[in-house]
Amino acid sequence: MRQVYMDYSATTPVKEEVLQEMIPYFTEKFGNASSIYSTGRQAKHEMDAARKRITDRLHCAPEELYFTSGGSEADNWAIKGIAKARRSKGNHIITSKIEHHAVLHVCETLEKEGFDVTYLDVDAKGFVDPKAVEAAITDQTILITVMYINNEIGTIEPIVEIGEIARKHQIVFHTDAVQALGNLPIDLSQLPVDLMSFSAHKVYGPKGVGALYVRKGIRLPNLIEGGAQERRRRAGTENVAGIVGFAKAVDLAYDHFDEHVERLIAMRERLIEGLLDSIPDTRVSGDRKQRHPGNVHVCFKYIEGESILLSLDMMGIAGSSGSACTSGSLDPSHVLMAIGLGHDIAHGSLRLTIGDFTTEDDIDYVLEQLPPIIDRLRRMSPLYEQAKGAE
Amino acid sequence: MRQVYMDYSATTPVKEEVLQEMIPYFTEKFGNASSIYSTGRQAKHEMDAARKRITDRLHCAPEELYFTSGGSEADNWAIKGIAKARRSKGNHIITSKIEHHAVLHVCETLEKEGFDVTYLDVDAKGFVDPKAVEAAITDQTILITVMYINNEIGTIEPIVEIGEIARKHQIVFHTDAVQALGNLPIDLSQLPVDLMSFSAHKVYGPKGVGALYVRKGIRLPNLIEGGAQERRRRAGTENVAGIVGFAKAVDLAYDHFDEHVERLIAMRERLIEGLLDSIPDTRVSGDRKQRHPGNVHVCFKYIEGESILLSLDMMGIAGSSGSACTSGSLDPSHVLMAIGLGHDIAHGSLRLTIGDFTTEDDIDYVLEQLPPIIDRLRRMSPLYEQAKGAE
Amino acid sequence: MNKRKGQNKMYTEIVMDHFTNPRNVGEIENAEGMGEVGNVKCGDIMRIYLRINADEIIEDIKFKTFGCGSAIAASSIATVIVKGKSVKDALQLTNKQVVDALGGLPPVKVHCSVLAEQALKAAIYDYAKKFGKEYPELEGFDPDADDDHHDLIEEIGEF
Amino acid sequence: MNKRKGQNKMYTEIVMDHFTNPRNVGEIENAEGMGEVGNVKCGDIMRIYLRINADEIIEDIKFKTFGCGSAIAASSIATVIVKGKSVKDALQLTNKQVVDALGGLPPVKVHCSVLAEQALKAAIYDYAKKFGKEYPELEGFDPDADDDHHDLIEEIGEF
Ligand SMILES: Cc1ncc(COP(=O)(O)O)c(C=O)c1O
Ligand SMILES: Cc1ncc(COP(=O)(O)O)c(C=O)c1O
Repeated sequence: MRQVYMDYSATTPVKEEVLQEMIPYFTEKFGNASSIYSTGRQAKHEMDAARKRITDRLHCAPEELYFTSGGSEADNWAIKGIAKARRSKGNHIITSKIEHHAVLHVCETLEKEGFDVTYLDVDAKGFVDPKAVEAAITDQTILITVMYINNEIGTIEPIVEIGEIARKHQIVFHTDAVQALGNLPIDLSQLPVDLMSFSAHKVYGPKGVGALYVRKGIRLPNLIEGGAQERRRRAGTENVAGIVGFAKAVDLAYDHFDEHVERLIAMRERLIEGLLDSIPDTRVSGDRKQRHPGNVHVCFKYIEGESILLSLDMMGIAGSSGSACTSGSLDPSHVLMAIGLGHDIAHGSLRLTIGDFTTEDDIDYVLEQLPPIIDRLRRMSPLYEQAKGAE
Repeated sequence: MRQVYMDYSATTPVKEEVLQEMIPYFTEKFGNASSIYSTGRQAKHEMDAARKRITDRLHCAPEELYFTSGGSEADNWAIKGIAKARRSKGNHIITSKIEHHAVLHVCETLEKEGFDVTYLDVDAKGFVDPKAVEAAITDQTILITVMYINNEIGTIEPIVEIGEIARKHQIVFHTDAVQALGNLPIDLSQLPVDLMSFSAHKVYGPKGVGALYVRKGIRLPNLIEGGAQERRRRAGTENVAGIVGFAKAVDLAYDHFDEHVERLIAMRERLIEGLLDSIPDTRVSGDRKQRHPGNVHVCFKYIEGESILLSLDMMGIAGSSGSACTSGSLDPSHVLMAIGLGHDIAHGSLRLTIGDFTTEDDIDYVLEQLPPIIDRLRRMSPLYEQAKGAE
Repeated sequence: MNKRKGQNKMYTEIVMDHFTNPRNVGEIENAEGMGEVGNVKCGDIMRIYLRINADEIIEDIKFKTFGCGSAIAASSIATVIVKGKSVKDALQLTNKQVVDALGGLPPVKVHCSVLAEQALKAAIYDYAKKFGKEYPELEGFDPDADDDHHDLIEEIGEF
Repeated sequence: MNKRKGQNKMYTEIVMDHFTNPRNVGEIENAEGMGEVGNVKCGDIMRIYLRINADEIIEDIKFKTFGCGSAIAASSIATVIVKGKSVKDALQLTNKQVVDALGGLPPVKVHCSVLAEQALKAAIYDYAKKFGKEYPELEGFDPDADDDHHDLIEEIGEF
C-alpha cells in the first residue's frame, strides 16, 4: 500500500546525507571527545566544527550553543535554570497557554515550588498578544517564555515584539524554537532572545540530540551535572555522531531554505484548500499566513480524531491529532482549548504536517482518501445526526 | 602507525552488529514512538522489545527501566529525584569520596540547597566499608549512593552489603553501575538496589543513551518534564535507534559474558605484571581481585600523567590519566587522593582499560613502548633526580 | 492476558474489523429503548437503540458512536453479543466480556468497554421505565451519572 | 591568535617538537644560579640552572621539569631563547613570548609559560643574591610565592 507520511512536526526521517556523515563516528571515530589522545581530540575537533556549522547558521557565537539530548531537555534546562538563578530577584514567570508540555509541565512544577506563573491567553488564531505580555509583567517577573512556532496549529508567535518588551524590562526571554529551526530564518544577532531551544529530529537529524542557545552573559545553572563537557555546563559523554548529524541536518536545511519553504507552502495551501472544498463543516486552525510552512491543521465537526487517524492509517497515511506527545492520551488538546474551540470540534482535529519528502502525489492521495473517511465516521456519529436533524 | 586503543572505560566503539541494528531506525523506521499510526507503533513496539531485551538480562521488569540520555542524566535524575521526593523525611545523603562527578557534583549542589552529605572515606584499595556506611546513618538519612565499579581504579564495591544495610534502615539505595554493565552479572531480582544507572557507550553501544532502573514502588519525580514518553517519567521524543543499539549491545555483552571476562582478565594480568616487572617505582592502584576485568591502573613515581599520555599517543596508544571526564583539567584525581596517594605519585597515574577489540599483540606493544617512555620522562624530572640522589 | 504483547498493533484484528466494518450502525425509529452515555468533553458518546418484543427479547439493536476506534468497535461488538438475547441476559453483559470479545483492549482504552456496557444498560433502563419493568440489575444505575471513566484508567498506565 | 583553531591537535608542532626533543635538559654543577618553581600539588615543577660568566652573559642553561607536555616544552623553549643572552635581556622574557615562540598554547596550559618565566627569574634571583647583584626587574619577585596560576586560567575556559 501507498505510504504517505504527514507527521513531520512529530519527527522527521534522518536524511541519507546526514546518516552518512554520522556513521564513521559510531565505529571508527568513536573517541571520547574529552580525551587527550588523537582520536579523542579528533572527536572534539569535529564536534566543535559541528557546533560552529550550526552557530554560523544561527548567527551566534559557538560559545553560546550547548548540546543537549533534545528539545525537552533544552526547555527544562532553560526554565528551571533561570528560575533557580534568578530566584532571589523574583518568582514570577510569564508564558502562554499554548506552549509545549516541556515548557508547561516545568512551569507547573515551579508553581508547586513557590513560583507564580502567568499563562497568557491566546487569540482565536493562537497568537500571544505582546501587549498582554507587557501587562502581565510585575516587579517579580524574572522570565518570559513564549514559543516561536506552535507545534500543533503552526502559528508563528511575535517573538520579536515580546523579546523587545522583555529586554526593556530586563527580563530574561526564552523561546522554544524546536518547530522554527529549518522553517524560519533564525538570526540570533538580531533577535532579542536570551535562550532558545532546538531539537535535531525535527529537521531531518537524529533523535536524542538538541541544543540550547544561551546568550553570553546569561547565568544558567546546570541541569545535568558531572563531567566538564560542554564547557562544564552539560555533563555526559558527548554524542558526537548525533551532534555531527545535527550539524549536517542544519546545513542541509539552510542550504535549501527558500526552496524548502516555497515548496512546502505551495503544497500546504493546496492541501488546505482541497480539504475545505471537499469536506463540509471543516475549520482551519491557526493563522493562514503567519504559519509553519508545512502545517495543515483542521477540525472536522462531529467526529473524533483518533478514529480519523486510524482510518487514515489503514490507507497508509500518517497524521496526528494534537501534539505527537499527547496523542497517546487523546485528551482534548490544551492548544485547541486555548484558541477557544469547543470540545466537540476540538476532538475532531487532524494535524497533517508535510516535509521535504512530501510529493504532489501525496497531497492528491490524501485529498482523495480523506473525504470518504470523514463522511463514513460522521454517518456513525450521534452528533452529526443531531446537527443535521436540527438544520 | 599501529593504533592501540586502551581507553575502553572512557568509551567504546559501537560494534558493527549494533550499528547494523540501529541503521534502519534513522531512515526507514523513523516514526515517533508516541504516535498512533503504524510506523509510530512499530517504533514503540521495537523500543519496548529493546527494553525487555535489557531487563531480561538485568532480571527486572520492563516497567522498572527508563531510558535516559546517558549515565550522567541517570545519576542526576536518581539523586536529585530522591532528594526532592524524600525531602520531608530527611536531608541526609551518604555517598563516597570516589564517586563519578555525575554523583559528586549533584551532591555538592544539594549541599548548597540545604542537604547534608557524608562523603565516606575509602581504604587504600578504594573500598567503601559497609560498616562506615551504617555508622554514618542518621534519622535524617534518605539516600545512600555508592557506585558499583569505580571508573578510575576499577575497584568493585561491596554494594550487596551496603544495599542490605540501606534496606534494613529503609533508606533508598542508588548505585552507579555504568562501569559494571557488561563486566559483571547484574541480577536485580537479587541485588538490594533501588536505583541503578547505566550508559550504552561503555558497552559498545551508542553515546547519548543510558538508562535508570527504578525499583517498583520507588517514587521519583521527573528530571526532564514534558511529553508522556517513558510512561510519563522522562519526556522527550524517544531515541529509538539509540535504544535499539543499546539493547543489542547488552545482548552481545551477556551472550559472550564469560568469554569476555576471562579474556580481559588474562590480558589485564599480563599487562599489570609486565609493567611491574619492567618499570621500577610503579604502583598498582585498586584491588587486584575485586577489579573491573579490563582495568589497569598504575602510578609511575616522579612523572606527570599528561606527558605520559602524550608520549603514548605519539606511539599510537590511547590511554587516560584519571577519569576521562576530568583529564581535561588534569587536577589530581579525587579518586587517587581518596585512596591516600601523595600528589607526587597521583600525578603520575595512567589508566589503560582494555576491551573486546584488544589483542595480545596490543599488550605486547604497550609493554614494549611504555618502559622507555617512563624512563625518558623520569630522566627529565627534578623529582627523580632528588629521589635517586637521596638513595 | 494482554493480547497486545508481542504485536506492534495498538488494536487487535477483531477491534480493527469492528472499527472498519461496524455491525448494527444506525437508528431505530420509535425504539422501545434508547440510551446515551458519555459526553463530548471526554470525546466519547454512545447511543444505543433497542427493538424489544413482548417476550423481552432484543430483536434488533443499533448504535451511533462519536469516539475513538475502540469506542466504535466496543459498541459494535456489544450489539452483536446481545442481539437476539433476552433483556435479562443482556443485562449480564460486563465490560470485561466486551474486552474479551474484542481480543483485548489497550489499558487506556478499557473505558470504552465500560461505556458500551453503560450505553446498553441506559437503553434498557429507558425501556424499563417506559414499559414499567423492574430489573434488579439496574438497581442504583443512573444513566446520567457521567463518571469520568478515564480517571480509573490512567493509573494502569500505558507501556 | 589561537593557533589551534582548525586543527585537531591539542598542541602545535613546535610544542610537540620541544616536548619530544627537549633542548637543554639536565643539570649544571655549581651553577651560578638555580631556581625552582611550582609544586607537586599543582603537578608542575620547573628547575633551571644557569652558568653565568663575569659579563653577566648566560653561557649555559639547563632545566629539569616535572609536568605536562607543555610544561616541558615551555621549559625547553625558554632555555633556547635566553641562552647566550645577558642576564638583563633574559629578565625581559615574558610568558607571552614563550607562548608565541611555541606557536601558541591551549588556554588551560598558559600557566606553563608563566612557570617558565618564573623559573628563569628564580634562577636569576638566586644568582643575584649569591653575587650581590641588583636588578630592578626582580623587585618584588618572590621565588617561593607559589601562586596557584591555575586559578587565573580556569576562567578562560576551554572550548
Ligand atoms: C562511573 C560512571 N558514571 C557515570 C558516567 C557518565 O556516563 P555518560 O557519559 O553516559 O553520561 C561515567 C562515564 O563517563 C562513568 O564511568
Ligand atoms: C515545540 C516543541 N518543543 C519541544 C519539543 C520536544 O523536543 P524533543 O522531542 O526533542 O525533546 C517538541 C517536539 O516534541 C516540540 O514540538
